[in-house]
Amino acid sequence: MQRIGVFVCHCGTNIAATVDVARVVEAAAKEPGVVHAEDYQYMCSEAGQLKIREAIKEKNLTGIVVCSCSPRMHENTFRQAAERAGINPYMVEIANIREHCSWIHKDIEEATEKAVILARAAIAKVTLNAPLQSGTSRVVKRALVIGGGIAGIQTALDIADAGYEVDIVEKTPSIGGRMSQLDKTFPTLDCSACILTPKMVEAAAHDKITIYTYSEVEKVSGFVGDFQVDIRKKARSVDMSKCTGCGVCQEKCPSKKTPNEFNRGLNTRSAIYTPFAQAIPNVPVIDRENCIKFKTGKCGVCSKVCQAGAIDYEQKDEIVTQNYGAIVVATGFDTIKLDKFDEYSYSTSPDVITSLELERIMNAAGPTKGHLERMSDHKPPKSMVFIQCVGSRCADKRGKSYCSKICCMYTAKHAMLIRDKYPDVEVTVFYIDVRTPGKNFDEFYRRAVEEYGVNYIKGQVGKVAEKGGKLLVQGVDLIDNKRILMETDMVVLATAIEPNPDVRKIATMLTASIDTNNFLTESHAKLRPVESPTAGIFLSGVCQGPKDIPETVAQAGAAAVKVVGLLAKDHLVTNPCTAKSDELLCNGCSSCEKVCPYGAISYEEKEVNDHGIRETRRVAVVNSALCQGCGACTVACPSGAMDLQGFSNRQILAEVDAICR
Amino acid sequence: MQVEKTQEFRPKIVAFCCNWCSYAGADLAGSSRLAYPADVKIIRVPCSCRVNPMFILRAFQRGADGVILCGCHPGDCHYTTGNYYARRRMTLLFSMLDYLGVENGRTRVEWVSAAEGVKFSTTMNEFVAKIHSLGENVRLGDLRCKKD
Amino acid sequence: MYQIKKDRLPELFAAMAGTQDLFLPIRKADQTNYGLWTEEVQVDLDTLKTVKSGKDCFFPQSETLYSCKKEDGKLSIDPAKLTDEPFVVFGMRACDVQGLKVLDNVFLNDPVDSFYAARREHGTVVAIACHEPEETCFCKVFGIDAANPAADVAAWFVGEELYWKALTEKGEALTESVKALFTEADESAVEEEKKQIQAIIEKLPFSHLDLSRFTPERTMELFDSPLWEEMFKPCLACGTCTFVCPTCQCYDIKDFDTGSGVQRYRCWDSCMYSDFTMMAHGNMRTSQMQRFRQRFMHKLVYYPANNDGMFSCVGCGRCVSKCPASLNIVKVIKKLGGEA
Amino acid sequence: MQERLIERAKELLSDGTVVRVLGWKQGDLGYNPEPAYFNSPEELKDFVYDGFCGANLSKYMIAAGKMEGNTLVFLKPCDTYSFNQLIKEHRVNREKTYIIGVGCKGTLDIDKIKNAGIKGIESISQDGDTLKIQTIYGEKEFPFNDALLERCTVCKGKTHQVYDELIGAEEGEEAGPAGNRFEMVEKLEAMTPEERFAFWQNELSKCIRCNACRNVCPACSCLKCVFDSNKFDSAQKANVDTFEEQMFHVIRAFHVAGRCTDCGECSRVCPQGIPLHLLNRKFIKDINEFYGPYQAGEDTDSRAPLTDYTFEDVEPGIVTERGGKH
Repeated sequence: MQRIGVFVCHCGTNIAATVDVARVVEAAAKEPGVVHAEDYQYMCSEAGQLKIREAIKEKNLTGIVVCSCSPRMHENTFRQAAERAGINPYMVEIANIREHCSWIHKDIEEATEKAVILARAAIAKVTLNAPLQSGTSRVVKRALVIGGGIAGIQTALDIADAGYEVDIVEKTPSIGGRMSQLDKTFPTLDCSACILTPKMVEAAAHDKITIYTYSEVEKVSGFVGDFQVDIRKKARSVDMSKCTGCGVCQEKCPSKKTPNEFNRGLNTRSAIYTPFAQAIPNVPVIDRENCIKFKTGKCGVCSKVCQAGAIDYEQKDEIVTQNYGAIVVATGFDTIKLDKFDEYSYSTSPDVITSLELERIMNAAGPTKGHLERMSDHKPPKSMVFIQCVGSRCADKRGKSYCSKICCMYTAKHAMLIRDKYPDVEVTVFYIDVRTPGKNFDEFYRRAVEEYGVNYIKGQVGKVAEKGGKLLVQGVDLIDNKRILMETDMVVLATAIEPNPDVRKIATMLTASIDTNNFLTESHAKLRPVESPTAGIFLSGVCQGPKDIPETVAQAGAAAVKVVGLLAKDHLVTNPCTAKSDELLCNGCSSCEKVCPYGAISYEEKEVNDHGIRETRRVAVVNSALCQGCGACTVACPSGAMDLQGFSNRQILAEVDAICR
Repeated sequence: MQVEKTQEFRPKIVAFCCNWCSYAGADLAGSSRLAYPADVKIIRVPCSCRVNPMFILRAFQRGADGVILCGCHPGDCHYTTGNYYARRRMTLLFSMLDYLGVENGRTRVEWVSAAEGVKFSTTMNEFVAKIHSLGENVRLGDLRCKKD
Repeated sequence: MYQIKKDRLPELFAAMAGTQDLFLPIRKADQTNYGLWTEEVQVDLDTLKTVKSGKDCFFPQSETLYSCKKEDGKLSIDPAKLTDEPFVVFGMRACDVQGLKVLDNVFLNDPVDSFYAARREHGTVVAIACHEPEETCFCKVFGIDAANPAADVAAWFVGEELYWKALTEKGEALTESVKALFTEADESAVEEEKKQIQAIIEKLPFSHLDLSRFTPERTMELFDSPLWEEMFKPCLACGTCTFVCPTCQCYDIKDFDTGSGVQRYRCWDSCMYSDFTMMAHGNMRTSQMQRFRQRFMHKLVYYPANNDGMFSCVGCGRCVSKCPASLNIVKVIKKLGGEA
Repeated sequence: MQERLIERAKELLSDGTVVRVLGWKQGDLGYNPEPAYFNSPEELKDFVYDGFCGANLSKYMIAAGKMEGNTLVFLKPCDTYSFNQLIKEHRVNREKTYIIGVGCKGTLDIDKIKNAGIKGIESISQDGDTLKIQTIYGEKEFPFNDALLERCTVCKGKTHQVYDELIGAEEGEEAGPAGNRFEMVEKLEAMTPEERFAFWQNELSKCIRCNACRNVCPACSCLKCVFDSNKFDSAQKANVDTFEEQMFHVIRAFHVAGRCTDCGECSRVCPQGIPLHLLNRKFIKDINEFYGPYQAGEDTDSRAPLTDYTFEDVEPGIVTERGGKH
């Protein structure tokens, strides 16, 4: 017979304000098997844990129930407390009377009644708990970083510097990411390339870092400590070992009409190309869809001009399979498509551009060699209008509900840079709010207004229309409460950012969760911001939420530390809540094996003694090192031979019964 | 029985929530103070695929008026494929219960991610309202489990 | 002897049911079983054999023995009420009536089964003679006369009339209570019917089975017969034969946790089930052959040895028509008895 | 055909291909043959193959596979689906089995004949499309097709799915009516929930928990059924409350969903005539509609519907959307 102790937490007033904890204690004490029940201000505190440990010793408890916050919060805390007092950590159950009760109910009567029932269910479950022992699994001392932007590069560098192997997988032909497209960075106005390129070079040169560019993650299996990943290295059509990066092939390539992705389509590129001059690796790829040789079979100019003989039209995609102990997602972002924002005439007027396009225009290596000019007539503009929050903080489904966070600052940067370089250009910014939290951020914005005379108007723009080579902007000024109608030469849209569209596919492969906006979910919004809820998966950069470069770099470092912390271990303690087959009930039908995602179930011919009947039977055997405890097999098994430890059939039924009682 | 009818109907609702998405979604609903009726009691399971039809029938036997199963969105299962199996199992089970003449509104599956506190709360509010409209579960109950 | 027109039977049923519960064969979802009479039910007296015998009017398939509850640490036990109101079972056949006698030997001898005893005390059985016995019937083998059912009241259908004759005090009392509906009758029509029935029975294929080998002295010989190994093979180990049998009396006692207490109930069990003799140490009958043998040895050898030669088979033939594998006691009697 | 089967069985026994034959043995009423093993050519004198040999012998092969030596088994077309399914679930030993696929013109339901008021049956013989029935009350006739088991009026497949040789397979090919096996399921689906509930209450309340349906079922091959074990506290054995029947039959149907070949044995053996196949067929129909046509037992390597999935599978909400009548 179990001797159960019940500990009800007040959580200050978080629980106690809506749940009458004394009544919960009283009701719990009457449940069968309960020999001890008490309440305390903060059960998770050292003093609270001491109460638990003392009660276990004094009353010889065999199992405990803590009525407190979510088990996702403190289950481990209480398990450790139990273990310290000498009972198995899996003899602990949590009744979630905070998140699932006191925080959502107002009526004390109702909340107390529910808390009693939740406690009862936990007591019923713990009565059937059995001590469980954890096993161990290996840790592969190698990490994978998906995405080669600043987040991925920084994470990889930090992990590599700690002495572990890291592979970076980058989809495009070069690492560098969004940051490589930027001209200057706020609030210091230093050149983006100048600070990024050294990092790229460092990563490429690092003996612990392997970079797979023009590659994608194709398949992921395994689990924390030992993921197996297939990486597809797309055929580059250029032999990386031979190419010298001279660039002649790109010059001579007759197919030059492909929109240049790096310059956001503002100009074109050749079919064989490196995305930008400082690309790493500095080896071009042939864009087979636009290459004449691949389209028609005729051409082959690049091959003819290549002195190194590096062009290889026969090259095939290659799959590299590698094991990793940890995986970092650093897939970054893109700007949203503006097809639902026709009022700004983005699709019809070349002089309405996005901020990222402006970055390219301002950049000395960009389509205009750094000269500010209108894309329609290549004339310098006399006035410019910046529109904030295009698709951000959007109430309707056209855009995003969130704030993209970086736009206020980069718009101030753009305005400032333009006023600095072209003092006669009038710059007007339409904004909802100017958000500048961050070191030296507000000062930066005020400089734009005060020193550089940027005209900030609080209000939104309703329409941008092309009229006689000019753009007519209709807006409102909310402070002066008047309608504004102004002519301008260029309009720049601070377009909302969104996670890279590929992240869905990647998250699915990693079984990492994603929120409604496709940002990867962190394990805890405050306390575990760089870890995915899926063990061994870490988050770096904008894939987790909008952030600027310093924040991204900081998060990248944080993710690296988490990875290093994991890789430093020689083995991991496995979850003991694994499936177990009762060989006397198993008839070897293979249903369970078919639904196991980990290949943890195999079959053995086993000699059994079934109540006196001795025979050899084909029975299922679970490899507990591979089993992750999902329980799919337990339902596939018709006879109930397969059960899940820690969430056994009878435990769950006991909870059901207790709730429905 | 006559006396009971004058009392307000308080449905018993069992919600099976997977540990990784929906239970966390319920936690988020809690920390966001998004209320839903106290009639809903949550049972934590590792994955929606852990839920055996026997559990659902047992809940009804013991007097539950509605049973809802919440798991990760298809494609987002922590265990990769668990919710796909759960989806097929529950589709067939619910269809069978409907075929037996049990009100099909008493059973429901909803995918709720860890980030969908709002969805969790709305779903529960909707489900409780549905059960209210259906009233007490008579067709799948066990007379022996009725409290006099 | 009395008589009543067949088309006035609803009046008779209403009259009987007016003062007590009346159980009789009811057609429901294409099958006929005993059930409680109400005006809505479809009474079926044409079907010779109900699926389950009338046994469960006295020994129901499941019945609660007591319930217990624990409240505030206090345990309370509430025994189930014994039957204390009279009731009538109408429409049993001679074989089923004999089946009750088999049960009586088990349940009414010390230690008396109070639940069964209470029902037997309060129940009055009206049995009907079998107008058209079927090929599966072999009651004659056990000395049962299907033309003269030995119940509290015996009844015969002849043409459009039901003839009614009380045979016991309980039968007299019941007759008294509904006498107003009857007219006096002479026995000639019934005598003719009896002869006809007996003539048919003579012609039935199983009416002349030889039971002479099934004696207590031959217990070990029969037990050790190699034929069992051959005979049991098709057996599916289901409980159909047991549950349709009018004489099977084995039960299991189980607890049902209602959530707020425990109900202890008993329910029919079957010696064909693998867990039938499961005990703490294990099972003493580990093979289906042993279980199969047990059932027939009990009916044909052990029971008669303990009950002055009374077989615990009444030849109703339900197992003959219901066994999914077409096994039955007739095949066993023939095989072991040396006929086949 | 019976003679050809006996001849061939004798050959296979004599040449040592098999050491025993699993078939049907003549009963004592003309309509009650029983499944039986024949260990020698002499024993085969009692072998019978006629319309009353409805018993599906596949499940017996689980036990036969554990015996010494090879077994010859006679399987009708629909029995072979069950056998295949058992191979898939590693329950039978194909290597130790010699299968003769026998032709089938449909198997008969004695209750249909008896329900027509034919009593005192002594023997039954077939004369073309008519059954000649000798009774103690005189000779009667009954149309063959009217006596078919329900499953045979909607025969799902007249070809053998697995066999070593075929005998008389051609005889069954064009025989018998071929109705829509989902007709009754559709009829039930079209009812209101109240009507459906009443229908099933009426049927399931007859259940006596004899387990014949389960024990005869080739898909129910668990060593210990969950309803006999304590794993789910579900070993209630009794039918105290209507819930018990619902629970038992729903779960049983669920456990065989995607594995049930629709052999119809459950309904054939139910002593209370409960149309249990309507539960299984509902699952089959749903599976076909939701996940694409699937016939259990057609092969031995496909994934069963409940151990398979696609990303696009229908959501459970389909039940409400489709039902819509609450």
